[in-house]
Amino acid sequence: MSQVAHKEYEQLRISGLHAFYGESHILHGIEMEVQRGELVTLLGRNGAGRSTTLKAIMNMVGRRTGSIMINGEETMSCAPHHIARLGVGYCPEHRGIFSGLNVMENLTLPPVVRSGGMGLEEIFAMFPNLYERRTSQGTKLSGGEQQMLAMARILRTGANMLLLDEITEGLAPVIVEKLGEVLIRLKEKGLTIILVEQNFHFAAPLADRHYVMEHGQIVEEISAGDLASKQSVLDRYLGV
Amino acid sequence: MTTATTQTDIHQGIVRQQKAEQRKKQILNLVLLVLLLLAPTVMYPVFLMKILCFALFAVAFNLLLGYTGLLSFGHAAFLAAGSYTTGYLLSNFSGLTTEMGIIVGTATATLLGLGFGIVAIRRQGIYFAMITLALAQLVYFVFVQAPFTGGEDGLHGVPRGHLFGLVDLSNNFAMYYFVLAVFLGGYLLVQRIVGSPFGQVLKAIKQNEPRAISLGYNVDRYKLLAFVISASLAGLAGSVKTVVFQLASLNDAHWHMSGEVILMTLLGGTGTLLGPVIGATFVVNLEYQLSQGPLGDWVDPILGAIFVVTVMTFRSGIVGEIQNFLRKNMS
Amino acid sequence: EISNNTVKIGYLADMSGTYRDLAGPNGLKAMEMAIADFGGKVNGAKIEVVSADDRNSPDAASSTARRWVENEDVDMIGGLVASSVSIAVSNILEENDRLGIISGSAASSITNEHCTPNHIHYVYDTYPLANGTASAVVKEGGETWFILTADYAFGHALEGDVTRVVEENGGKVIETVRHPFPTSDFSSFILQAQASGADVVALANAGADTTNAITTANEFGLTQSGQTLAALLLFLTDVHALGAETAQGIQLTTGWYWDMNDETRAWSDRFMEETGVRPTMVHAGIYSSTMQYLDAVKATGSDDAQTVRKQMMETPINDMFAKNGIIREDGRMVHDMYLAEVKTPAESKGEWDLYKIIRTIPGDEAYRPLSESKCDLVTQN
Amino acid sequence: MSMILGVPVAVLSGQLMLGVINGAFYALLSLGLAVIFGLLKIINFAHGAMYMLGALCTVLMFDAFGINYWVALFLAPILVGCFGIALEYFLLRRIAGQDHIYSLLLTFGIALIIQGVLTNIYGVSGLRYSMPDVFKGGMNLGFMFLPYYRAWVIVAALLVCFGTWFMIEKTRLGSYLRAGTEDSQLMQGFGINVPLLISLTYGFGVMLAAFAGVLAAPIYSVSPVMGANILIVVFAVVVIGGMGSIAGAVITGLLMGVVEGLTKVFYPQGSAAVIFLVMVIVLLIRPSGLFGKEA
Amino acid sequence: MSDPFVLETQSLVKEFKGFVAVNDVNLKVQRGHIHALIGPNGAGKTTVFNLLTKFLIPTRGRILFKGEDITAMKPAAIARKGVVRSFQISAVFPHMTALENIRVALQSFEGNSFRFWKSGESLNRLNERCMELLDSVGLTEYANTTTVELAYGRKRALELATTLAMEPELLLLDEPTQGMGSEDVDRVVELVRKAAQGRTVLMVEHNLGVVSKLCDRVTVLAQGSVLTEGNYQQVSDDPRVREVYMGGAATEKQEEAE
Ligand SMILES: Nc1ncnc2c1ncn2[C@@H]1O[C@H](COP(=O)(O)OP(=O)(O)OP(=O)(O)O)[C@@H](O)[C@H]1O
Ligand SMILES: Nc1ncnc2c1ncn2[C@@H]1O[C@H](COP(=O)(O)OP(=O)(O)OP(=O)(O)O)[C@@H](O)[C@H]1O
Ligand SMILES: [Mg+2]
Ligand SMILES: [Mg+2]
Repeated sequence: MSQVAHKEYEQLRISGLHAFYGESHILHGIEMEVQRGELVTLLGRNGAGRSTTLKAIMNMVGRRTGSIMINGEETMSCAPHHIARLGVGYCPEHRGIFSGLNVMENLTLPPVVRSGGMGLEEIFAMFPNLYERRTSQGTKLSGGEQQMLAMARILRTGANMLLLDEITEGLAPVIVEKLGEVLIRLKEKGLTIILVEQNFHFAAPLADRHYVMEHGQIVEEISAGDLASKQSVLDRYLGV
Repeated sequence: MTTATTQTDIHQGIVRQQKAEQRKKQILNLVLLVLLLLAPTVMYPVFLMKILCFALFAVAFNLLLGYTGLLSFGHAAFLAAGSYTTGYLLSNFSGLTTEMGIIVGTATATLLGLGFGIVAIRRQGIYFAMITLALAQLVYFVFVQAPFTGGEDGLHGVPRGHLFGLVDLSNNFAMYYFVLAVFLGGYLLVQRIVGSPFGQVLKAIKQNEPRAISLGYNVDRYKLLAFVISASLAGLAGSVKTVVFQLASLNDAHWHMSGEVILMTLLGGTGTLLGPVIGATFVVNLEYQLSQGPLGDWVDPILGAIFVVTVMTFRSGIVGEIQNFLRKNMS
Repeated sequence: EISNNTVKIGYLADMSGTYRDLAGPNGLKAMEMAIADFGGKVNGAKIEVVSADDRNSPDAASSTARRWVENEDVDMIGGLVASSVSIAVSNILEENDRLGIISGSAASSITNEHCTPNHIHYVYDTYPLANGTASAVVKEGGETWFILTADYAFGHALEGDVTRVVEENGGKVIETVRHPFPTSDFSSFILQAQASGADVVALANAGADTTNAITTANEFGLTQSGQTLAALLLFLTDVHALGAETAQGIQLTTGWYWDMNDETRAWSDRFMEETGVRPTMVHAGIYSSTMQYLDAVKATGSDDAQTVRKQMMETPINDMFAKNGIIREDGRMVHDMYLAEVKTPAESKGEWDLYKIIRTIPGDEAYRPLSESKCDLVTQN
Repeated sequence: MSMILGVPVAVLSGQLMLGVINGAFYALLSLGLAVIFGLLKIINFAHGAMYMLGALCTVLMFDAFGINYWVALFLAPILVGCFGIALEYFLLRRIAGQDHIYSLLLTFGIALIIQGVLTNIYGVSGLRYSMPDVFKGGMNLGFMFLPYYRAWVIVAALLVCFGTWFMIEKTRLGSYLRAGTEDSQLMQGFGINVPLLISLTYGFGVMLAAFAGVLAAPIYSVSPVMGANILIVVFAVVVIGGMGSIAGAVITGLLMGVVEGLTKVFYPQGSAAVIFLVMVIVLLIRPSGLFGKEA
Repeated sequence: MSDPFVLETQSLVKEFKGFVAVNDVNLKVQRGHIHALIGPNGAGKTTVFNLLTKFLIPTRGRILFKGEDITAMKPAAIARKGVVRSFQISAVFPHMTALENIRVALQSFEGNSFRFWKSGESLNRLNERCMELLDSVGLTEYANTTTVELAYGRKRALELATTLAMEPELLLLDEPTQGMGSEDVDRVVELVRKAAQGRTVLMVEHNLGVVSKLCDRVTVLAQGSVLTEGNYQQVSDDPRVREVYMGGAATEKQEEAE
């Protein structure tokens, strides 16, 4: 666990981030910091702007202002493919499985950006469904299988910062459990993970910190330790 | 209690808004009508008639593209079917009154539309466009080969004849008001269709076809009916055009014509009632103006440049962009 | 009594499509040259020119023509290439009693079943094309014929005329094949022609179709294997495009050639200065017919269609285009035609030095005699 | 001699051969179109114009600089391809993600401009280009005389077609292309320079058309309008093959060449329409074309 | 009424090019029940739904609705019979207002939708019923909002309202709570409960909380076949179900539900 020593290294710093889709102003000055090896979640209600935050990090929104530093490097003027090359892996909200490609091609599609990604065997061991269906057209998979595929292909690339958007959506509870274990393992390997989740029961035990978003702003930051004491605040924001 | 009152309030609000919109529409229609009635006193009536014929054609086409989401690439076939049928009848049966010729021409196009529709309607998207194109090419081939169409030369000297056996249409003014009446009939029909229960279903199909199916609509039938109505109006435009110009030619059946009506509609604005009319006016005018002037041999590149500019800068078409502008600056 | 004190001439032709090069923008130049040479005014009245692209469509042409005569007081329309355009426009001219002078069209039906008292067909038509070339080729021993026809009215007319001439001269048409218009690949048809074993392979088509067919015939060694290629309608611009290398030896009939005599050379030098190319027979015809028209207006002091047409019919045409040309009552301008052969590269001394004139075909031998005419204007008399 | 439907077998075999040769042109052209449609969802109505540019370029380069056929075979497609890339960069890119109809309209407009401008410069009669000397003459196959050049056309076209198919369906670059067209934003998020990829793809599709143009230069009349009519037929070929299917475009191209060739023997007038008849029938039986996905 | 089972499948099979997605499924849904179909990913749940609503054609087997064989019927015809589904991905008409969305659904019963000559005002009769339905899903104030502008959860609610407008006898819901925040989940649970009054519901759901709260009967599908069937308690006690599907979650959820 050599990475533990570097844990204080700052992986991501966002300050004063605003994002727009055409005319609509979606993010209003996001401030956040993530250290290397940390797992943080973005919580909030539907439409709070969590997915948009991830997309803004990837430079996939219409327009953005402010500052996003990845590994100490300013990325506001970077094209998305440069950002990915910095070691950022993004698993999008609606899976983004390619129908023109079969499962295997989908899986091996994202270029490896760093060494140390998972091997195919490891991935197939985790998601046996994918192995079984490896020659099917990507979008012929069931909803849950597509979700697995979307997650799996990111793990292959060796990215060391993962942006994961609703990865448990539509997955059977056993798989969700398994995913939880995977995330813990990744964290142990020193990967930085930003998790957008509706399933708070899934996220809570994994995360080091939680950011709560509302109306395009971060309204609360809760560390894992404070979770119990701040439960009522959280309930208010999330309507649990 | 409270919910009940807000419910009716909102409902009434909606109805009020509908009424207001309707009034706006009526005022617009009235202004247009007056302009159209006066137009031949300042402009050359035959030219105006040409515009009206193409406008009707484009309006018919837009019923499909703009309101049903079907891109037909074979509408020239219907224009030509109306055009040749009417031309042939009026040239060869001197007893026939003009309106009979037009009615039969329109009916022919309607039948052809039914045939096309039955074959094409089950195909989606680009395949639909291509199958209509293919069918139209076959119709073109028939028109080239058939003895009654005059091949390349077309049908010439079709008599304008007498409307109801009474009104002499060789007078350009009489002809104009007849064409205007036909155009308005077609235009108002489409306006009515779009707002009708049927129009609502078309709109639904356009936006989300699987959902419409799951709501119990037999979408193929709806699309087919829309297609047939559109073909029929296109045929009407062709029939009237033949009477106006006393000529039916292969031009009407060529795929360029199918392309042209797409351009007119897009240029004016799809999915708006007035758009195709404006688009047709613009294109017909432009072609005429360009072919006249010193730029005679530059018509194609200039038309091309206009398409490029349209697509690059005002994609919603002239009317669409104006609507967007108003929406943005009114609210 | 010149209307509006202006003689207004419309030039209507294909400016951008298939027939652009044989008339097109340069035809307008020829017309303007004529007006300038005439002095720009006739009996004190202005001469004005308007022009438009007919886009090869009877539709576009007739709406332009209609507007010109009904709304803009155009007195005469010249140019007119595609036969369908000419027929459509002449109908409108007849209805409004204006005059049309057709220089580019080939169909002989224009002064036959489609004749009107309101137009003149000036330069050539399918009848002499067939007559000149076909009879010459049969006489040289081409007995059996394979005709490759463009599948539209013009091609059919030409095919009909050729068949008649071949049979009259003792030859035999053993096969005719109609190809779609336009066609870009002729290999299949050339192969059929080779398989037919005919002595002569005749091309009853025009423009790019003809040049494509000739190129392909060349490639497949049609002439090497002993068959003769006869192109029935070939313009100077087409031969120029093919080049002497490919086109050498082809016989064709033309109404005029720029390098016939000093007069033609002088005019075509001026034309070349204006346009950069040598004139086709259509260009020369447009110049000549515009001159003739203006002369007639001057002589009669009127721009009334019938008056002018009558005057033109009464005046024989003697200029660089034609000698003793006569406009008949059916509107046909009858003048001498020429049987030409494309020079070999060795003979050709420049890129436009392409024809040698083999024979002059006297006008009344070349054109359809009035006795065979189906024109109402003739039969009524 | 044995006959089939009144046509000697020898003639028929000759016609079949020619059908394949013409089919090779269709294959090349529809391949480019299929690449552009399948991968970029652009309905490239400028394809005919690009084919023409390839041929015209060959002729002009020879006239101006004496550049020979072999050099032109590489140079012309590259030049036209670069032109295509410029078009993509300055125009097409800006309407990415919009309805098909806009790309159709835009490319149609571009084609009109290119053809119109060149027509005003070079006329329509066609420019002269002589066959390279190596290809002069031909061989006697017994049933027909096959010019060497036509034999070369088949070989060249098939090689290029196969290479393209292989690249797109079987290589990693090909999978990037296929994926990039579905969701280019996401692909970019994976670290792939999608805009560049798209430009290159469009350029490549255009190159294929230009390559066909170079092949056509010695045998067809080269003029600014030579591509205008072939376009719609090539579209039909792509649709029959199944839009977006690369192999489908090639096979159907060859097939349609043969079908058209045979029609030229039995019913020549119909040879321009036959492909559309085939298209209607095929789409009735197989809604997404012969080789289209999602039957 | 005679038959207690509204929907019945007999040996239903669906193969995709050699891959058997649904294998000999015999499903019986009792009138008035909320019946859940659960199972691991790729078990064939969505495929069963697609077969029931004819978006896919069964390879073998029969589907009976109220004793009538509907295997060969077209999708639209089945919807008219009263079998209506909502989609896994939200399905609305994006450029219509919420009210219009519902009106289109109501209209399909009127049988005059082909009348293209009728004025649009003739539709206003339906507005009242539309407002009732909108109110029932809490969307009253959004009646005149274009649907694209609605938040995801509201779109789902609207979709459900549209589905209810069809007066279905049998309502098919494919993951109605997917992608929703817990607040919305609760709202949907209430909604489904309300909607289920007087009709039968068959739903696919991965949220065990929802299943345990709502469902009268649960069928577990695995690898295309029925693994087991029973009420939530029975099913979640089955060790096989725990192994292939629920994992440790079952106990958690149960505790919560209680
Ligand atoms: N492409 C877009 N164009 C315009 N507005 C958008 C777009 N995508 C999202 N929005 C709007 O931005 C806001 C934030 O959306 P975002 O997807 O970030 O929410 P979220 O917190 O991820 O919620 P969800 O649970 O719905 O995914 C919402 O109001 C949404 O309507
Ligand atoms: N059109 C198709 N072609 C080929 N295979 C398919 C097709 N549709 C589904 N499948 C396969 O059938 C199996 C069942 O899929 P289905 O969508 O029914 O699963 P599901 O139970 O709904 O799963 P989930 O909970 O993940 O949505 C999957 O393995 C899937 O890959
Ligand atoms: Mg989100
Ligand atoms: Mg599913």
